[in-house]
Amino acid sequence: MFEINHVSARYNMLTSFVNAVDDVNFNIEKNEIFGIAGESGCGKSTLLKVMYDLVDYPLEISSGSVRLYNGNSETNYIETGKLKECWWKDISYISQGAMNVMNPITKVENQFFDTVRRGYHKKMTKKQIREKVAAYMKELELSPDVLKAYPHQLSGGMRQRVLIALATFLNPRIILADEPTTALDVVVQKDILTMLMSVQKRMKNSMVIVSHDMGVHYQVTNRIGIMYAGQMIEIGPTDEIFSHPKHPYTQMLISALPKVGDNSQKEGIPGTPPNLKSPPIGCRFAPRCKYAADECRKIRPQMVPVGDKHFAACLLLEHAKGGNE
Amino acid sequence: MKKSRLKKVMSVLFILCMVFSLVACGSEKTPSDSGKSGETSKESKPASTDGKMTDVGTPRSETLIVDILSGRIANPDLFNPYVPGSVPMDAGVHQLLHGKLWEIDTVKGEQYPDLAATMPELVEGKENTYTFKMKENLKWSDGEVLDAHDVAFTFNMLMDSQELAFGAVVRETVKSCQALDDLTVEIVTHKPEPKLSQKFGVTIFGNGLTVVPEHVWKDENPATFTYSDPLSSGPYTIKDRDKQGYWFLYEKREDWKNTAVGQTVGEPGPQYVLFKSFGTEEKRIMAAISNEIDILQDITPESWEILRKKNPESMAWYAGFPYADMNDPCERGIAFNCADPIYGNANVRWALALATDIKNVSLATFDGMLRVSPLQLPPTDVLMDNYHKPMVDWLKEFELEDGYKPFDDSYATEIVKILKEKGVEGLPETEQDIIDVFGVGWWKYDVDQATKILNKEGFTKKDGTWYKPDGSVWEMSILAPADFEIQSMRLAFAVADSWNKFGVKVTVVQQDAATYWNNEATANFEAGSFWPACGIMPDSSINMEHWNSKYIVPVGEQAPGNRCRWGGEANEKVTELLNELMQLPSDDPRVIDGITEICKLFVEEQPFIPMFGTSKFVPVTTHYWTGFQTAENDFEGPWWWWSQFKYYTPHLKPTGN
Amino acid sequence: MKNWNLRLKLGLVILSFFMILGFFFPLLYSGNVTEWSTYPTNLKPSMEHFLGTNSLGQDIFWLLCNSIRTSFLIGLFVAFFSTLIGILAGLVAGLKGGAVDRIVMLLADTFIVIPSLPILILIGSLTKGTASLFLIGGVLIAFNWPWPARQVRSMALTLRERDYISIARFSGESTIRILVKEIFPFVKDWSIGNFINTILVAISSESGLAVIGMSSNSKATLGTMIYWANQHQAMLGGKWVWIGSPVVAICLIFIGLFLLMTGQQQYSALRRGK
Amino acid sequence: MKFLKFLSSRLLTYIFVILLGMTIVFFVPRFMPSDPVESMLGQMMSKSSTMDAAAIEAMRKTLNENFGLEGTLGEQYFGYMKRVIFTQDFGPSLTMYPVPVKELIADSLPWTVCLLGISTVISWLIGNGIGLLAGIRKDKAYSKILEGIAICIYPIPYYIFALTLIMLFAYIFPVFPLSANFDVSGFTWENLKTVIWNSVLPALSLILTGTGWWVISMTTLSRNTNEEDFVAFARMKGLNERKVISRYVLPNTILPQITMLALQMGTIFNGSLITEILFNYPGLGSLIYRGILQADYNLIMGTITTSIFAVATATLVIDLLYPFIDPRVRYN
Repeated sequence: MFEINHVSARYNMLTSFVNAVDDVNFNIEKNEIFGIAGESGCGKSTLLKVMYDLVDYPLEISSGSVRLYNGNSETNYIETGKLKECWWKDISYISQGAMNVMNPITKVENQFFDTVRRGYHKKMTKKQIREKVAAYMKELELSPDVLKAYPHQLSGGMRQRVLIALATFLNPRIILADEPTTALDVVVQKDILTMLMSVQKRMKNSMVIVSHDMGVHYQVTNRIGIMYAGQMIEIGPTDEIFSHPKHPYTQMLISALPKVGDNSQKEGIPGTPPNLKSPPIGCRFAPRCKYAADECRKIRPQMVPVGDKHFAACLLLEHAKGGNE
Repeated sequence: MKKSRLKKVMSVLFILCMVFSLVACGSEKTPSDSGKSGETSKESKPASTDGKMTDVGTPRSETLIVDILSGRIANPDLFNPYVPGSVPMDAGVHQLLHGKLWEIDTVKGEQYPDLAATMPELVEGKENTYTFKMKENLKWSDGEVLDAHDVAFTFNMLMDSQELAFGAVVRETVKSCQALDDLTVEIVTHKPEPKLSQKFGVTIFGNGLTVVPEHVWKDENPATFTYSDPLSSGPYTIKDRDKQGYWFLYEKREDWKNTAVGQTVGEPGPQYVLFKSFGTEEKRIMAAISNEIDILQDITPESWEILRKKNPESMAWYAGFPYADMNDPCERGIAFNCADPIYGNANVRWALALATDIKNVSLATFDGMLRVSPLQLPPTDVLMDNYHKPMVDWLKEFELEDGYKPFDDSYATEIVKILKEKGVEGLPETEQDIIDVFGVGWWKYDVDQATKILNKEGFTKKDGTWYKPDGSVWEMSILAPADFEIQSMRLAFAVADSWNKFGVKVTVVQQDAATYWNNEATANFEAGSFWPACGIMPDSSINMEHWNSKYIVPVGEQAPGNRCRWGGEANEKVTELLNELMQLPSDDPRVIDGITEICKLFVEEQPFIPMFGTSKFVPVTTHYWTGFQTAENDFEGPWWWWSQFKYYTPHLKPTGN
Repeated sequence: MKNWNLRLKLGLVILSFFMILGFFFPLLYSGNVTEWSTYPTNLKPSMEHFLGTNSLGQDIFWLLCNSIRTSFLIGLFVAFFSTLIGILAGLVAGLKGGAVDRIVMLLADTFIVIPSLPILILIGSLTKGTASLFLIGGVLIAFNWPWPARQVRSMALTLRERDYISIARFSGESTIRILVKEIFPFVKDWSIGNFINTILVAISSESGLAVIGMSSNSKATLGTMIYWANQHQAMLGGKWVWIGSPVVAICLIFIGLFLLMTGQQQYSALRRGK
Repeated sequence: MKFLKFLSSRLLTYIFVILLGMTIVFFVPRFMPSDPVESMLGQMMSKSSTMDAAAIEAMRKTLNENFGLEGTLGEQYFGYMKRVIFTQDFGPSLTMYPVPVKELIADSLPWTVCLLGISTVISWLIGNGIGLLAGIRKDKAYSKILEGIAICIYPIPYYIFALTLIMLFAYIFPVFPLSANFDVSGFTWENLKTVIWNSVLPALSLILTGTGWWVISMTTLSRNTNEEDFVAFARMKGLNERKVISRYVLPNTILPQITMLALQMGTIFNGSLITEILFNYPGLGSLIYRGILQADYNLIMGTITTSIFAVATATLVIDLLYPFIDPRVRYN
């Protein structure tokens, strides 16, 4: 329903290119919450920008495209370049750090007004809109007088909530959330996440959540894609990934998580991600991988099915499969 | 399309505020001119250069346009000549409106009666009593008779009023004044006043005494009366004025025959005379080039160069080099504060005089268009004949203490040589002409002699820098006018330049009028580019009177005179001579000898180093008017800002353009 | 260096050109540039007089170089101190608030409300027309710091409402650290703009004074150069080099500074990956 | 409550500022190495030296009495403060005795306010327009050109710039009058036209040179705002560019500019000295200048105090209004 086919994107630094997203390819189903995980700088936010078609200098798409299908038809879709027109109506975006994303000098409700006017409600009077918005706020258990406040008068969490309300108000088919919970304390995080989930449940639309925090993914998402150095290295149902991580990198991520009743010292991930200006030829994780063999440094691994709806890109896994046959 | 919208918004705003501006300007105007409304409201239109009409609505061909020296006039309705802040005399007021009792003929260097018919004469037998007659059938511009009674009234009014500043001047001299009959005025003074006509008549520029009409003033309080519609005792009367004080329009009196000028010279030429301030020098020049102005006041030689090249119809005093008129009654030079231990020493002053490269100073100041003067009197034609030329032989023989003969009569010929090399044309040829134009000569430029003198006085020179006897570096500041009296200002810089090269650390300190005069008065200076050396008649004792030792006051106090604080033996001699001279009538033969003696004393002491006569570039453009005085047609000097201007007007004839 | 943008490069070229003119060339000339009648007057540009000579017999080129130096110094001196004082005062006032704020703003306001030109002219006649350039500079600083102060203060006022500032404040960071780390980035660009503008204000105020003969006319500054040229009717007389060179110099210096400023902004914007 | 507290303290500052300013203005001129009487006498003597010296002494006395320059500095100071504060009377001008300074100011004020007020507003509008364009459309050619022009005109020394205008439009191509004529005997459409016609050049010179700074500051401001998150987010909401600029960029950038404009509006009460000298414009600037040149204490104090009062009021108004314009600022 939302298709990301073989997208590569890079930052143009005049003299050099940073390949932030490299040949990423996956789908997002209707009515699911898809998580994108990975260390910071692995290109997940960039990928999200590409998905939202928010591509302007110095970012540029070098190949591939993104398609948003209407209903189930195979032919009727909106593609990269056109997505802008259906922003907020079909696809909306909850951005990172809600601090400064609202116009500091106008009341919250005004921020709704231009949004609404954007939507199908051009003819609506201010009064009608105000009522509609107020009603919607109630649904989300937000007090309507938030609307009368100025952004700087709201707490961070409240702003994030308002933002979610803003992004979901027109009931888009897909919502992209970029680190929705960073810079919020744990309690507030929890509320935000529940809010996201409930909204999604009601609207039955799809949602993409980018976060470096595996905990978030564990609580919210149905499926996860793990990114490393601009590449998608493993995709699968959330519990699958958490229970049987296949890719060595994923395994490290998971094992780095605290588990209940286990106080053993956690091994962090040794080494640092490669420089994306000149990434290694072979498997990009090879330099940090304890299983890495010589060929890992030569051949680039492909995505292979490693279980039900579960794929990973690692030569070792490819061989494992070969072995099985 | 977005940007175009933005642009639209901007342009709309722009237009809006343009409209607003019109409205605003309109509404703003009304208060500014409420109250006083002009005598005749005329349709004023943008100044047109087609020459048909002036921007005050008079036919250009009948209007003589004169530059106002004082610039914008603050209070164009205050015509009471006796209160401060009244319309300055040189805005056409004393040129055209106010007759004086006695005027000056600068060519002959004599006074002649203006409103008066005779010079004041001592009444036989009665001491300190003088009488003079008034001209017959003079009239005020309102038709009333102007006679001895108005004069007597004016004098008495001044003496009775405590507020009027000029009243003090009169009380100083006059004990009583009365009209013996309609035409005879009698003045009784405190002490003998052989030079009465010089105190209350014009010698230079004008005179504080303005005869006012008794029938208008008798019921007014002279200290507060504005006299905003002044009556005229001259050939013109005021027709209109600018509320902002930029111009005054005068019109010829129908009854000009009832004025002194009309009776003695004839009918004034121009129907209208417009005195107007054009602003900065650039603008005055532009105006003159485009014939928007007929008579210019002081401009710089550079400006004259431009005007001469760009407007063939413009002319100055001489047709050729040096163009400028050099008969100005005040000469320029460097004055010293004689109360200062260093500059109180005559030998130091002499050393500085000898360290002055006079030729270069002349070139740097006014491109060599200057006439030198070694004497305390300006080198005007009249005074040159009476003093400078006769004294040349004495000057040649004059010796300093050590027998050194400082005089050098080669300046004129030398400067002519230099100017020739610079490609200047039309220079005088014969020795006589050369001296007439450039002066009898000045002091040698002799650095060695200067050094000798200074060493003798305990000064020392180490690697190019002079040190005072106390061992400190010799630093010196010369006061100079800031942007007025350009010649004095430049002279200061040029002299400073010369003395710097000699090794004295000289800085020029430019000051606006107030500060400048105040520092002179309180002797708060070391040297200054002042001009305490004026004279116009062979008997210039009155001009020298201010050197009288009685005026010396301690430094810091306002000195009524002798602002150089020049005292000592020589000054005592000068004072004696002055006291004698003050008691002699001007035509007494002893006067010339006495003043010659004074000049010698000044040469010995140099409290003020005289350098050049003042060169005035006061050009005219002849597109609309002719008959202006020049070196060839010198019925008078070009003193457009003097009260005698009214006597020029009959000579001016329209060109018909 | 290699990924500098055009503005940056151009600005630097222009400025360094004038820096060389102003600070290197004067060393090559031994004589006293302001001395009169050193050379024949009004010479056309030639090999020994690159820009010819003026009516005072000074060599215009050397005079110009020295003038550029002095004016540069005045400009930098004034701009640096007034901007520095202004920013600090403004930030402190805006963030600390209370009494500090009141006192600082009282001073600032007093200086803002007193018209500067008349006072400068007063000083001019007070110091008898030989106002040392240092003094003039001082006065200019006194009159120029309040503007950035007010501006920065109002910025600081809005800034301090932003969460992370208050967070930083509650987390007990020292004001100085907050100033430098959190807030300065926000006022940086504006400050650079102000700095550059103040350089110009200083240079042109000085020449403004000079034009009405209130600066120290015996010193060589771009202002006094214009003053003397004006005194000798250079404009009407078509002595364009004399009057023109200082004017062009002022303009180019400013344009150079301006390009530098905007270029730097673009550069840093690119760095931030915006 | 908070507001009242703020108001009172702010008013206190306001009054204090004015008093402080007035005090400075009272004392500085008195340190001038000259006094009006002397300058007046000096000018008389510079014209003719025939005046008998003793008489001059007498004259000086009379003048000093008339001008009320006796008494210690202290007495003069408190007298002056009392007069100004309670009767708003600056006394008579000394060089234009006995015209009251008040009257002189009243005559010049409308001219100055009219000319400077209008040209300031115009240049503010144009400048910010161009600045905004240059800020948000930094890659477009026209914005670069507009900005470029402003940048090139701005640094030209005003005197030279104005003079060039005069030479161009009043001398080489005599479109406008060389010597402006602002005579207005009665308010008629004719006179109004004359006045406006004569005001074009001065206004033009002021506008052209004034625009530059607005362009520069606005460019910087709008560029920064344009890079703020909330603007980016507004774009992400898919708002069209015009909305983004009119609703997000402009309101946020214009605030500091409004502050500046208000202050500028205050400063126009100094008049504009060089403009007025160059264009024979009858305003406050030349009045102040005259006052200083002739050491006319009352005039200096009158004019400068007026402008101090104006600017102080302007700043007060800003501070009171700012919280209304910018919700982030609270009264405190």
